Amino acid sequence: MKPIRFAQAITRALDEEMARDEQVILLGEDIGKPGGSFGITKGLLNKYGEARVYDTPISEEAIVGAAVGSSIMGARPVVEIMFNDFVVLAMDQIVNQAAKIHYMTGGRLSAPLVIRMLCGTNGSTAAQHSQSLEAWFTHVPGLKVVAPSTPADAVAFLKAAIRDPDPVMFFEQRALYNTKGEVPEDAEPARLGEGRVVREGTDVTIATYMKGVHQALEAADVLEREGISVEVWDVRSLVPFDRDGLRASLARTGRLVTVHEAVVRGGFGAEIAAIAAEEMFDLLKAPVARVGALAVPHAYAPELENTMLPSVERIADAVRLTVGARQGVA
Amino acid sequence: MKPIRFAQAITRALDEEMARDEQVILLGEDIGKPGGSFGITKGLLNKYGEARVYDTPISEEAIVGAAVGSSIMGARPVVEIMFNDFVVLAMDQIVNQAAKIHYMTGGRLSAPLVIRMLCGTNGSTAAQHSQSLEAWFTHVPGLKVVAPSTPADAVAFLKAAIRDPDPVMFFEQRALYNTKGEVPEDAEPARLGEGRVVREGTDVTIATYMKGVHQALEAADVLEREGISVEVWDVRSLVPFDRDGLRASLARTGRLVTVHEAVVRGGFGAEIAAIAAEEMFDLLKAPVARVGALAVPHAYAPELENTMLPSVERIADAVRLTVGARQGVA
Amino acid sequence: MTTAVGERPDTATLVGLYERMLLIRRFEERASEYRLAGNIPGFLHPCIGQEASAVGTCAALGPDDVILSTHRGHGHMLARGADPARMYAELYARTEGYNRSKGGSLHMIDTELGFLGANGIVGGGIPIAGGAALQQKRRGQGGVAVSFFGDGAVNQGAFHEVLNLCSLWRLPAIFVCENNLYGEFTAQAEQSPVTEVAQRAVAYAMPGLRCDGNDVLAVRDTVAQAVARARAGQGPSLVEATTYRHRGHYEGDMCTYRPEGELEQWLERDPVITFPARLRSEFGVAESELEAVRERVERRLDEAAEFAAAGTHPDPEQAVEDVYVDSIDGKALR
Amino acid sequence: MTTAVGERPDTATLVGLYERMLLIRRFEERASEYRLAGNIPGFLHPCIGQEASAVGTCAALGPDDVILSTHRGHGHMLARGADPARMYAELYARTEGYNRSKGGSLHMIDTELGFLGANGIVGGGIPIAGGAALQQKRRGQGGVAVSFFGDGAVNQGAFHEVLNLCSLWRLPAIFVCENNLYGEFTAQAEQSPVTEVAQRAVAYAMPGLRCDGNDVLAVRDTVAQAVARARAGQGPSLVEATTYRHRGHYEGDMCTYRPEGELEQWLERDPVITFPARLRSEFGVAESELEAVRERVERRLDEAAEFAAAGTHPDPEQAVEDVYVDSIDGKALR
Ligand SMILES: Cc1ncc(C[n+]2csc(CCOP(=O)(O)OP(=O)(O)O)c2C)c(N)n1
Ligand SMILES: Cc1ncc(C[n+]2csc(CCOP(=O)(O)OP(=O)(O)O)c2C)c(N)n1
Ligand SMILES: [Mg+2]
Ligand SMILES: [Mg+2]
Repeated sequence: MKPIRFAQAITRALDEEMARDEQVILLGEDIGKPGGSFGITKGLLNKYGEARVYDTPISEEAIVGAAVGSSIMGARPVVEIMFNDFVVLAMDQIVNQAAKIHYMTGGRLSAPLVIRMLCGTNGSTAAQHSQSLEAWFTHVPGLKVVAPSTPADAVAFLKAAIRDPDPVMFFEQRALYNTKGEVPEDAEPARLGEGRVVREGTDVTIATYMKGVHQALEAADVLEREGISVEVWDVRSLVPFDRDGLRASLARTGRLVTVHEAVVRGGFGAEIAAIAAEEMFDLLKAPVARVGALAVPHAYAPELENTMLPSVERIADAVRLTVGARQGVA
Repeated sequence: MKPIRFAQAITRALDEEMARDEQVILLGEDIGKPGGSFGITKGLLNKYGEARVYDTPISEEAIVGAAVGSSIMGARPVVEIMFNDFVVLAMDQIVNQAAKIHYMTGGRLSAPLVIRMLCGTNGSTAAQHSQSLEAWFTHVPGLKVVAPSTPADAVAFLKAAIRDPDPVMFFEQRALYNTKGEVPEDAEPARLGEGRVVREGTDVTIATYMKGVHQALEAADVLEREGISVEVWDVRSLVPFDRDGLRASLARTGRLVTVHEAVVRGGFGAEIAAIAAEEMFDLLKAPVARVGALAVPHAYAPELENTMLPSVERIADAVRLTVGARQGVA
Repeated sequence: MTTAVGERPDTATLVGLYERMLLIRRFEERASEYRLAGNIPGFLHPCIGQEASAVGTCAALGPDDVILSTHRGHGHMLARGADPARMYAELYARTEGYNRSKGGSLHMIDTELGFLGANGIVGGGIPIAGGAALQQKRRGQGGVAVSFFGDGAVNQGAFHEVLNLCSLWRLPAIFVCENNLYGEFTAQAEQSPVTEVAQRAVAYAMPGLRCDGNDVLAVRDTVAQAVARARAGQGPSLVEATTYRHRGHYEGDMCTYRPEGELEQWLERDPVITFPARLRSEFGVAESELEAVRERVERRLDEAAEFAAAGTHPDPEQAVEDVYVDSIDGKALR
Repeated sequence: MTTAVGERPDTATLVGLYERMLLIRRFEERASEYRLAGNIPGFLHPCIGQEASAVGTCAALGPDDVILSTHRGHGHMLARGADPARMYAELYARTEGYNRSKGGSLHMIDTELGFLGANGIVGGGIPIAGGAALQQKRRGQGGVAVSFFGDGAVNQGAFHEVLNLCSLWRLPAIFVCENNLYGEFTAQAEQSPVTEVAQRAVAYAMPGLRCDGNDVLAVRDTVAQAVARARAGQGPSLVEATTYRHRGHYEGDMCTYRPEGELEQWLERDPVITFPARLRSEFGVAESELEAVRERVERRLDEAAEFAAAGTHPDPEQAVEDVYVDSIDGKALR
């Protein structure tokens, strides 16, 4: 089994799901012949035809609306929103319509659609092509939110998202597209709501997702040399969230650091920290630490952007502080 | 000084600011002759004329865009978005444009606008007219977020928001419109970023805002009879957030309960809880508790909606649990 | 009761159209009474005066067609054949209601009839209709998707994006603008320089058809043209039905924004008065038959109201149901 | 260099137009080299081939007018008279850049020139232009607001909402659609059934003017008409300038989506070749004068590139500056 790139994993999941269920359709800008801005859908138009792959105008609200309307009538649309920075243009269809239609109709309709979005910076992509907005959607009842960190999870979770009967917001971090990993042929769909211990440790738990997982693993290597044992816990599924997994990890470590590329203020790290402070307080031996982007837009200049982005160093520092803060406990 | 209604306070603040600065203009649906869906702008068109009060088509994105474009050229627009449920249609102008323009331009432009939004349920207003979306905007660097609980604060903070050089998201909870309070004539603007102790206590701090403040005060009365001393801290300004105020209160009480009508998951209560768990952990004697709406859309039926909404009873229970949870500490 | 363009309907059908319109009129009039009596907790946007556009449109549709509606959707739903009893039950917030008491007036649906929902967001149903039309085309059974909206909604970006998309893909969509001259309390002329909504069809290379929205037959024939075109795979049409709401924007609105005499003018063109008159004069329908219709309608609504009043209040536990089809052992509910 | 409609400009002005176009062409060609050389970290959307629409439009504007641009905005900015040195400095991410290295290509501005910004969101600048036009009207000094956008952007809801609003309020806005036949890698005809963008003006009761976007004088005269109308308080216009980008959507795009020979056709209408030819034949400008222009342009860009290369890298501390005008003792920064 030779490793494939994260981006290829997305393509494979789409391909296998389209082959499995002819109600799975794709909608998005330039996703037809061009195969999308990042080549994810290359070849799928040829393979599945124009009744399966819809290359759209630049009309985000209408695109997501097409997904909502077709999904309540039996389609399984997968929308590609080029950058999650553009999803702001489709918020009504996602938040007021897709997320609520099952509830508003007393369970009589549902919108089993998937919104695939690129998120995160690719380096100097500046303020409108670099954001990580996943936290917004965790605040909206009716939506599920997924954020995989490896090619294998990308396949397993995208398949799960497509087969899921509810609307799923699926985040793909740009910086991961070229990372490689092994993916079994015809991989099984994952079960939403399950996190994963990526690396076991005893001193501190880093709860993170997407690129943060890889940065956390790097930090863990550095810290191991300092005698600090880090457990890296991949959230994978933000909604539903794996409380049991977090609890089990904190039971082992007693310390929590959250990491994501999104801005710390109002980010999902706050939710994880709050869950710990609320439901797992007795397990906490030290203050929680949150690592993420500073509350600053993404600058164009690398020097500035690097300052606001979370780094392996900042993660390591946060862990050191947390571990050193034993005495801080009341 | 006879008490005025919260809604009248908003009108007064707009009136006094329009009188003070002719660059203050109003934009919104039906805000002209009709005076807006809730009568807030009644009389202002007559008093200030058509070059100050703009009654718009039903085009939320264009309305906010009109505010962004005029504000970078010197106007001080105040937009009325009827319900914050509709602000989803203007997210690009708010999040990608207004919030970031000062930063993206290296400080050369700025968008000193205010978006006034009604939020919260008014009872059976159902899934698309009842949400409380303030948390989203706290996650966006460049925006300030204000949520007053009294007529006096409504005036002082709206004036501050209008005079503030940055874009401010101003939330007005529907349920507060008919509440009354005294407001000094020509009241001074507040200073953003300052919370307020509304009621002093020693056992637990309830950090809350808008209607939550009033519910917390009711709960405090109930709990006082049980011998529990509750401090009610009104956040007032979500961004900037008054860390010192929270710390000072927790130094007195050692326990924290957050309350808002917004959904708990991903709500601003998570940010407050995270700040406490991160920066004030040593002050915490018990698990943090979060009270808010269940992760459920607003139902039409009162029985169902009341089940998902935070209530005085649920707040009191959360406090009891927190206070009783002393032994929970490691 | 689909009818081809121009085809002359039989009297039974015509009387049926009258009955539907009257049912809507009386449903709305009673609803406002029931609301004043405290039986309806949420707000109501009555379509009184606009019955002909609703009934005329639905008269041109077939069983496979679907409809997306607006905040003023009771008429559309009843015109499609919905059960007033389950509608009142929903307005009364009882579990027998169409949405099991979770939606109310703004979100009512009848999936069996392909009535895919009212909407609380102005313009919010239009993109969904576009998607419904897409799926209709994929099904290939000739079904169309109808999107109702008002004159105010046409200034929303969604209107533009969706009409462009549907025309581009030749989707079987019918965009029916009920132009009642006002959006809330503001006249259409204060919201757009183009008050003839049908003109905007040019911008999407689709037919723009106008008709008297108070003439149920004119509406039916006009929409039938659009439907025929859509079924033939020639794409969407924009239909403008000019009409007027006799009542306020919502129950409680005093309509102070209306010019003197405007309402009176329109009352003279009240479809539930002019159409029966026509049935008598032009189609020779006997007054007794019309009287029978009126009695049927009242009886039906009496029963409907009783059904609603006797309905069960939801169990508070149901509040956390229906958030997700699969909440994964309740995990997603926190 | 405002000129009234049809007025015949003097040779100096004409040569000036050529110089601006050539400056843009060479600025973009060099930018792509500098990017390949690793001096420009972000992406570039070159406007090579579209110089005439940018220069022609700005030639019709006055000092009080403002401009909102797009992701393909270098040409608009240079046409307005921006300093290529500060532009390169911005692309190089140096503090001497227009945005102090915080914006880059997608967000560049020159407030002194009323160039209020490129934009990374397709259609994102249009609503801002509407607001700028509103403030221009409030100022009452005859200033207009120009909104540039592409053929793909016209399918965004924002386009619709803003054109309706500006026409309704008779705001001094000029909507300039540079129709280059493609949005990214997809032909315009696959994005809209209406490929003649100017036709959409009908939907907003405003003039829709079309011109050859590769003819700088035609563009200038057409935009001048719209500007005159706007200054006269008669409201906005929609101008469509048909043109073509010679390069890919962004640097690196291989343009595999283009039909055989399409580019070659357009190269024959390359404005920086056809216009100087016309200057010689029709306006009797000496080749030596044109040669002098070319030398000036190269010299200017040599200096600009040197300026950028010699610029200072931002101090990491500056990352947290400029988030707020008033961050209230840093409080808002967390
Ligand atoms: C996005 C959005 N903006 C504003 C509103 C408030 N609102 C409800 S109905 C309405 C007027 C709609 O006018 P029109 O489309 O003509 O429909 P009508 O009420 O006349 O049937 C408005 C502004 C809303 N529900 N949604
Ligand atoms: C809202 C939004 N959607 C998609 C994109 C990605 N994108 C950037 S440029 C572009 C094509 C724009 O086409 P057009 O408006 O014709 O301008 P052109 O590139 O041809 O100059 C797209 C889709 C974006 N930047 N913003
Ligand atoms: Mg109307
Ligand atoms: Mg283009």
